[in-house]
Amino acid sequence: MAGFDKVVSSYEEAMAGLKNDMTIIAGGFGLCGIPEGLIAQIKKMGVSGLTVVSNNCGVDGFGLGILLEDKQIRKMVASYVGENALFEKQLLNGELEVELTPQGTLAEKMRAGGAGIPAFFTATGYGTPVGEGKEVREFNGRPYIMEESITGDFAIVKAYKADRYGNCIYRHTAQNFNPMAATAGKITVVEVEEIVEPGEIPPSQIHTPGIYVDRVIQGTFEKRIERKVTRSA
Amino acid sequence: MAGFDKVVSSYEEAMAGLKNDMTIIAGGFGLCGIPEGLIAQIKKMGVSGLTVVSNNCGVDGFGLGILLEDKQIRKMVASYVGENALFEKQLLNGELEVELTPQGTLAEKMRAGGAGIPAFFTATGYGTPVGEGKEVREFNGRPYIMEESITGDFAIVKAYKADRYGNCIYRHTAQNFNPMAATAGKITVVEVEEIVEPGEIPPSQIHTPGIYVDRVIQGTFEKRIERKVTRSA
Amino acid sequence: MALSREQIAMRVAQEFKDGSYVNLGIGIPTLAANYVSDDISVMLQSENGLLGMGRYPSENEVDADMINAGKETVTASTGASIFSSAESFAMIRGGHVDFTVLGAFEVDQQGNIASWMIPGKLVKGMGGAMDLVAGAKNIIVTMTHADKHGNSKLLEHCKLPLTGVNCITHIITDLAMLEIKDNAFHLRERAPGVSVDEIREKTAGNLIVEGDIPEMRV
Amino acid sequence: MALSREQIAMRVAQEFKDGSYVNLGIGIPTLAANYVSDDISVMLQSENGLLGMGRYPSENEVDADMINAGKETVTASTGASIFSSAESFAMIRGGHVDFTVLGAFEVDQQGNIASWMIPGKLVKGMGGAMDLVAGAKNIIVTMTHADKHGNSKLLEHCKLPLTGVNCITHIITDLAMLEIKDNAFHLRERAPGVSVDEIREKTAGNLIVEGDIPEMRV
Repeated sequence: MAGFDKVVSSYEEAMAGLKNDMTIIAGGFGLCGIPEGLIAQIKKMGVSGLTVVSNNCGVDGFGLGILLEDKQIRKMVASYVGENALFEKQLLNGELEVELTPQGTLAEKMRAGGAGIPAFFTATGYGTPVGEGKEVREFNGRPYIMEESITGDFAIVKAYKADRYGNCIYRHTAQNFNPMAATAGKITVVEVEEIVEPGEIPPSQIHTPGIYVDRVIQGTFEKRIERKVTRSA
Repeated sequence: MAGFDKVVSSYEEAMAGLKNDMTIIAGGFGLCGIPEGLIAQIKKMGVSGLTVVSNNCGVDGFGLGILLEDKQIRKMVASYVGENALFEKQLLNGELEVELTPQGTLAEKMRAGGAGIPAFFTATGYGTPVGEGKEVREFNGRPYIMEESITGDFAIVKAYKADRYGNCIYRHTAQNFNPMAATAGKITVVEVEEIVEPGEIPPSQIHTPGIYVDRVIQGTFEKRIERKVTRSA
Repeated sequence: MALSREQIAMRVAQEFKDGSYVNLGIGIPTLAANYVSDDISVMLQSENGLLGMGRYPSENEVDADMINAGKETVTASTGASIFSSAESFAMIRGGHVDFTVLGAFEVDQQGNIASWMIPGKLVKGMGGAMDLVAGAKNIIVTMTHADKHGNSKLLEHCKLPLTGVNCITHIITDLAMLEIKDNAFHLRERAPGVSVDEIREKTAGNLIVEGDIPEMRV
Repeated sequence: MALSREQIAMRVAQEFKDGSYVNLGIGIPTLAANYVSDDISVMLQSENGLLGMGRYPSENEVDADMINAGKETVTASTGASIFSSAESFAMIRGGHVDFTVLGAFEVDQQGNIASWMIPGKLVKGMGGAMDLVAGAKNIIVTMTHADKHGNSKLLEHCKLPLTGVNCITHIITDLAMLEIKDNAFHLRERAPGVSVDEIREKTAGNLIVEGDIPEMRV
């Protein structure tokens, strides 16, 4: 099954083909479940003019935030970008464009993009700045707005385990946006904690079937915690 | 957690509230993964004028096919109904209405119904009888038709295991339409092979979170096979 | 006397029913989890993909892969489920979450809410708030009745950009519990020792007071 | 001589590449799985929710919960995944399946296909065919070049109700392999011993023959 072996051995190979002005869809919620090594590789490649679609843009100096340092991101599509001073600065300077998108709409836009659904209706954002300029239509007496789907030239995904065929599982809440991102890239690259042999993950437990995945790379992860809160003993 | 205990002890309780002229969304693909006992209970209750939304309508004498015997179904929404002589007869007699819906559109209509998406666009069916009378719109130069979502008064679902909180897993290809059906009922009833305690199914392996489920009943299943094919030894 | 943050949270928690699925926003809403009656159980939904959010972890339970929507480390309770963001918002948008509790800058008598954007200030994003107010069956807003300058936050029409329209039914402030319907705020309960007059004075929108208004039990 | 069903399937299988994800319809398309070259691997998608469909089960492997889209008992191959119908058609509709092979009543030179409904006959349903032809990257139609009365099935315009429009690019019949583009059937290969004239005679739509047309290797 050589044709299905998606494993690549270097980050260069993993992100080969990424060019200036491309659109990247990234999994992750805050710093949880982010493809750390793939992001580092994008920084290393120095590509610019990127449109990045991700719930957040990391923090200063970590996660997608490091792509701001050399101004590689031209436009960010996200639901919340409040963790990042450099982001604010570039936004105010006009060096960075942001398209704020409700979190559920963002998740659905990615899923729809991967699923061949070019647009859908949602009540989310109707009557708010998000709904401005969008088509409104009533269903059963309630107004909804039309939202278009998103696809990317690349999708970068962090999974817990993947087998050589690209079948992935996610661990705990590091799942978040990763499964939808995985479906929405022309080229989908998955960075994992562990590569396993096909058959090790039971078929019905696979979160992302390998058909969506083009490349798999073994990563190493810092897994920085954004807000460590513990209970008093 | 008494408030989350969804287990009921009789089929009467499981289907309580079902009335004439209601809409039922049913999981299953052919005879695979169908809630056999819930269907039998609907037959026993004798309700009529039902709209049934399911990929198929069983076969003569088994599965949803038994609801045809007493003419309980007024309208069937399905992708394929060719396994059933009684169905054909009632259709030709005008006793039964059928709305043929492409299989993927049907799955997406159920999912959308459960997910608060009232309508979506798909290329499936454009230019065919399925697209007649439906709104057409172009996205990126390709025409799509608008399809509206489906919800039901009841959803009847077959799962492999559920815990008392209604968290479900499906076995093999008996998953099929069941997860979407589960989200799309005002009252969702799940018939299972085994009831387990909360926590027994690992959180990330749950296919249907309990929030979608109102009632769980322990069933017994014949699991009839429609086309047994084996390889020659 | 005006309610403390904890007392507002306490009153919020009284709304929940046994078996309620609840999404709690950051701040006062999150505190409500601490005041759920022992007689009932609720299950907390965190929109990053966790149903059945448990307590904060002990030091040795801390796991970077287990966080809540506020990006805090958490645990999963027994019987929890974990899923994708698309599934999480399918639940929310599809009306499967019983209660959403969130803060706001302003609420008006049509049930509109403004909670995410102050023009001229840097906009950080709406996160999941717009989906939550569009989808939940019951939405409870918690906030102070007036801002620090004494300006009412319960208005005839919201002035700030909206988070959602015609969606808020209940408000629990430091002074009162109110229901929104028929284009008006209906006063249901007073904070202990707070007069109807004070509430009336601090409510800019149409306030309807019918009969005796009981004091909250907090 | 016209190809047998098995030979059509053999020629279909030559289209697949190593690493192709393939959905095979009922009938001749299903046979193609038997003729995949040993040098390559393909993974079969069954639209009821199985990627990596394996062989038919032995008697003691038969499991009512493991079937294919034709409702036959099957097995899952190593590395298979199993998922819901919504996920299955997300794959199909989203263009992730490399090849779809299916039968048809008629195909026309615009790439339209009619395969599910003959007016006056009882309609059984389209199943997943409309989604498959709307979604797959490459669609191969297998059919006899003409019906039993000798009427061509390769038309200028389909007469029967359509399954999909502008979607078919390749047709493999008992007589030829043809590509559809620029509003015409382009003859690419002849069945061994079948003349261009015979193909021309049995093709009602616009047939383009450029240069020497090689014989298939089957």
